[in-house]
Amino acid sequence: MIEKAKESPGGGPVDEVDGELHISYRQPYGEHYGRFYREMCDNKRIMGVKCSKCGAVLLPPRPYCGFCYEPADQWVELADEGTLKTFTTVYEPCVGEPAVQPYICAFIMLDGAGVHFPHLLGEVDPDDVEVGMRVKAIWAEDRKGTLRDIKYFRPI
Amino acid sequence: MIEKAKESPGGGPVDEVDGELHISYRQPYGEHYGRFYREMCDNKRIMGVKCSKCGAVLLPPRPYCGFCYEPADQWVELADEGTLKTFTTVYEPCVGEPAVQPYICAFIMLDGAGVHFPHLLGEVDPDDVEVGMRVKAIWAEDRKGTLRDIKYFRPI
Amino acid sequence: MARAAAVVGTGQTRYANRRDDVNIPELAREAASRAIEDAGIDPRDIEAVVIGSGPEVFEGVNRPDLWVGSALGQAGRPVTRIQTGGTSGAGATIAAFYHVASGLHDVVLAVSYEKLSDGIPSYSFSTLSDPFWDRGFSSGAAPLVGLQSCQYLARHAPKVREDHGAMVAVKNRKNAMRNPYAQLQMEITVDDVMNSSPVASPIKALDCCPLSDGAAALVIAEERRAKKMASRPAWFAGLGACSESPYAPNIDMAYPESCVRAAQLAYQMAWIYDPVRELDVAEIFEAFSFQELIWTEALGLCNPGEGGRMVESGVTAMEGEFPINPSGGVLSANPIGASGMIRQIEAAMQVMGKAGAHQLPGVRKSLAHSWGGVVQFSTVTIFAGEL
Amino acid sequence: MARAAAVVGTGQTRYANRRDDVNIPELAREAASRAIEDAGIDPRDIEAVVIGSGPEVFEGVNRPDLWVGSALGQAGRPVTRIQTGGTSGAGATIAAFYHVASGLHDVVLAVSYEKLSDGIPSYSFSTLSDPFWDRGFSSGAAPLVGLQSCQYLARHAPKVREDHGAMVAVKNRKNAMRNPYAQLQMEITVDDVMNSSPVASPIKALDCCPLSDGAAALVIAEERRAKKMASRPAWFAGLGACSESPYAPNIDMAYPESCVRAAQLAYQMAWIYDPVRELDVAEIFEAFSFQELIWTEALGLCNPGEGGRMVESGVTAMEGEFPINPSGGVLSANPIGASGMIRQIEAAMQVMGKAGAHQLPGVRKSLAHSWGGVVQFSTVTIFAGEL
Ligand SMILES: [Zn+2]
Ligand SMILES: [Zn+2]
Repeated sequence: MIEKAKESPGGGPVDEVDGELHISYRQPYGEHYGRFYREMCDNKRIMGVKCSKCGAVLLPPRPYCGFCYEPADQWVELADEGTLKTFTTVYEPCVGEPAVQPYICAFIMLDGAGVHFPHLLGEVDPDDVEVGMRVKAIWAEDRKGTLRDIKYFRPI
Repeated sequence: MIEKAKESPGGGPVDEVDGELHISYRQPYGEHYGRFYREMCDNKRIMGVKCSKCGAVLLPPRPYCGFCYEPADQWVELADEGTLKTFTTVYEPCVGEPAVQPYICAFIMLDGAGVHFPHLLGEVDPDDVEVGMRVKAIWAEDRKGTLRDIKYFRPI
Repeated sequence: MARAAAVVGTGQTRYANRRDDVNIPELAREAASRAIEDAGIDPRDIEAVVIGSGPEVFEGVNRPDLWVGSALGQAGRPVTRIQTGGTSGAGATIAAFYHVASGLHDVVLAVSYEKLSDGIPSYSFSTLSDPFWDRGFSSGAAPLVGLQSCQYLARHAPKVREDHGAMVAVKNRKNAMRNPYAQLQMEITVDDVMNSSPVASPIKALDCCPLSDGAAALVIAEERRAKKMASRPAWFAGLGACSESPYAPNIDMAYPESCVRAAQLAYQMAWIYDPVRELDVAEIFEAFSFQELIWTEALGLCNPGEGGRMVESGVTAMEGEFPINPSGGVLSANPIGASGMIRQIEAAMQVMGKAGAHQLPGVRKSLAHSWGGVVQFSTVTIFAGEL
Repeated sequence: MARAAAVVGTGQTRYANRRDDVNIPELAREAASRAIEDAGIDPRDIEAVVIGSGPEVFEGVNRPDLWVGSALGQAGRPVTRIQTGGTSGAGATIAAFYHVASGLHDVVLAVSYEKLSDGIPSYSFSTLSDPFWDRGFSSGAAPLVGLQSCQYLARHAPKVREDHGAMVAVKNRKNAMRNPYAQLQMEITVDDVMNSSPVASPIKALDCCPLSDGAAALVIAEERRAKKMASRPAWFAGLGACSESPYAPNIDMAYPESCVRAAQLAYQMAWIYDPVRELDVAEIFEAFSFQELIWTEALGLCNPGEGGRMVESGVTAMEGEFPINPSGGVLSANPIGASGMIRQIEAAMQVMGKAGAHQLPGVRKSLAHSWGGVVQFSTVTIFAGEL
């Protein structure tokens, strides 16, 4: 927290203080994220878990089903291709997003999954994208165990 | 937000992710803080406001009484000396606090005020400090319009 | 079953891109004092205070309840704070209603605020929720709702078209011209919207809400006191709140289950069978224009896919059979943590006959809606002019 | 007046300096699942979920309700989040009670957590509340309570002495040895405490609570269901919450008005005239040892200045006439946002006869206390074994 007084521009009653919040965190993955990202990094595999009650295959993998409150403990390998459920072409910069606009955000239903996978589309003109089209993951060469181990999905 | 995957030290299931939060803010003072800090900076004066109902002289100055929900709009100059209400000698570093331990935090009831003033004590050995003693502000030469325009209070 | 309770007074600040003349507690107090004055009570009559606001990272003030409460008559009273993002304001009202309905308190103040200009909202969005999953993808509000809107349009094309969103933006910005608190008051055309700069397809600049500084407040009282305080209180007739898991199978952003269910709960409590006939007006949380169409359908005010027809035919216009967002809605001001309460205030004012230049004639029942999170928190509140 | 409601099941995690085996939702779920199991119900019986946790800056996760809720059966239910610092956990329970007392919900789950090891708590403390006033002075927890403790000792010397604080630390750490969830279980002496390294006078290292990761949960049900679910539910007999303004005239940290008033409200509701006679045990939020003495007085369990005598005479020991903190209290574990709920859980368990190795005989009524903010938020909850 750094504070400094500021001159009031018009000499009026308005003063502002500049503050900063700069904190670092170390957050544990918990039961399943570690395996999920290691499989992506080491084996280019996308793994989900199956709910023991409703049978849905869940992403991100977690030890419980968000719907049933039941354990989800059976690992299932998903295809790295699927169906485009929705997309948006982003023209304005968002912090944490890829730097070069426009880019295409997408929700993809991977074959075998019960929930969508959030990622980017690439190698396609925004005008040619259509909901329902088939897409496939393009893996990065230099993988680090993050969602960016997939560069993007491209139409098949 | 920077994320990087981390090696699991024992090869076990524990993975952690380092994150950072780094955001800047610009917060307006509102009605009274500007004048309060300008008076400290320019005139070495501590100003409070008087509640229109209960008559208490309030710090920090604000346009309402925290107790009565009534306007507090009459400015009152307070003495820069008063009575020590409580203190603590701090031996462990706290972020945002003075860097050199030990230091002495204090609540001081300035003459004429209805609420205490939070600050530091100086020029005194912690063993010699006593609740109820009289203290006086030592002003900084280089004032910037913050509470640090007072270096500390010292026993009279 | 619950003890009867009503809104007896409301207060709002003007909404602006930047309120640099006040700090956060002063902003909140501005709305609170107006609500207390509107209820015609003494501040000492307030028995408890509920504060609602969005993520603390928005303003960089942690435990804002300590600071804000000091401006709201905190001393001697219970104070609590609700934080559920976009539904914070509506959630604060619901929590205040529970205070009264439980029989433990008779008069409760609910206050909500956001001061987005003090921080960097877009950066803040990228620190929400699960740090290991999709923060780096579509974490901003516009891209998220771009995905939602695309899903909706794809499902119902050609019945719903991109210019139906534009019609909402035109309608609500025009309605806002009658609302003295609105931030964006504009006479624009469908072409203006369609030609405005692209943000996150299908969303364009004029499809977006502004970022706002602002606060809202309301006073809730139990039956006997409510009848004394207001000639026509806005009675809580129905309440519904519902969440979905972001990880639930097949979350459907084009017809969100949480909204459908919150509406069902509220209608059930209010004994409403045919909402569009039995209600007279709705205030809906449309942060982006297409959302008004989506929520209209999910709230059961028309069938799925009929949202476009509703706006195109003028049904939802100020003069239409079922006006939606006569205040100008969230498209005209969005102090995020307060916006859900603002919808409730506007819906309550319509029932109380206090909506001023945007008052509709003969409103007996009104609906207020809010959403939060990644489109998976929903609240619905129904007010009635008679018990 | 309010509909009767009771705690019918409780759950806690073990408390630890660092739980790196789970993430935040998994930690919260661990407690929730135990509470649901303890209540002997199906997770689908839960009608609403209330989450309590401290400032978001502690863990760097904004809108944690979205993430945590996904592990708590959020889908299809209303979820809300209470954030009032140290009183968050107790406040979540009170909010859940209101849900049930209002008649709108029959079975509600309240969950609280903190995962302090994910962030830097001391830095977070320096971003609390008013950014223009005293953040740079005494903003840490220990200096603040150092000021409080000094004020208390100065007022009552020589009747209360520094070693009375040490006696609290010895007592509670010893009690903790019977509590399987406690983080610090130690057999120490008064000399150990007095000789431990100075932190913020008069507070020394062994006068301080640890920083903890942990979660707590409880299930609240209305009368008919409560009687089916539990052979001896812990009925809510009294509730009180009160705040003071940090800017109120003459705030008195040595006898805080907010605590005095919260207790009065709770006793009034529970028809308690002589608390130390009518209650059998208290769980008090003593983040630092001297606070147990201060709160004991403010809660009316003894006269001002008699706190030292209470601990020295053994009255508040496990075997004493009025045991305080048989669980080991906050001195044995402090996951901040959960600690207030943990006090309620421990007080409820004593009434239910489920406190295990630290169960006291024949508990009919118990009290749970929490504080938050800059010592100006207080809650008091009273449980009874009979309606
Ligand atoms: Zn399932
Ligand atoms: Zn006053």
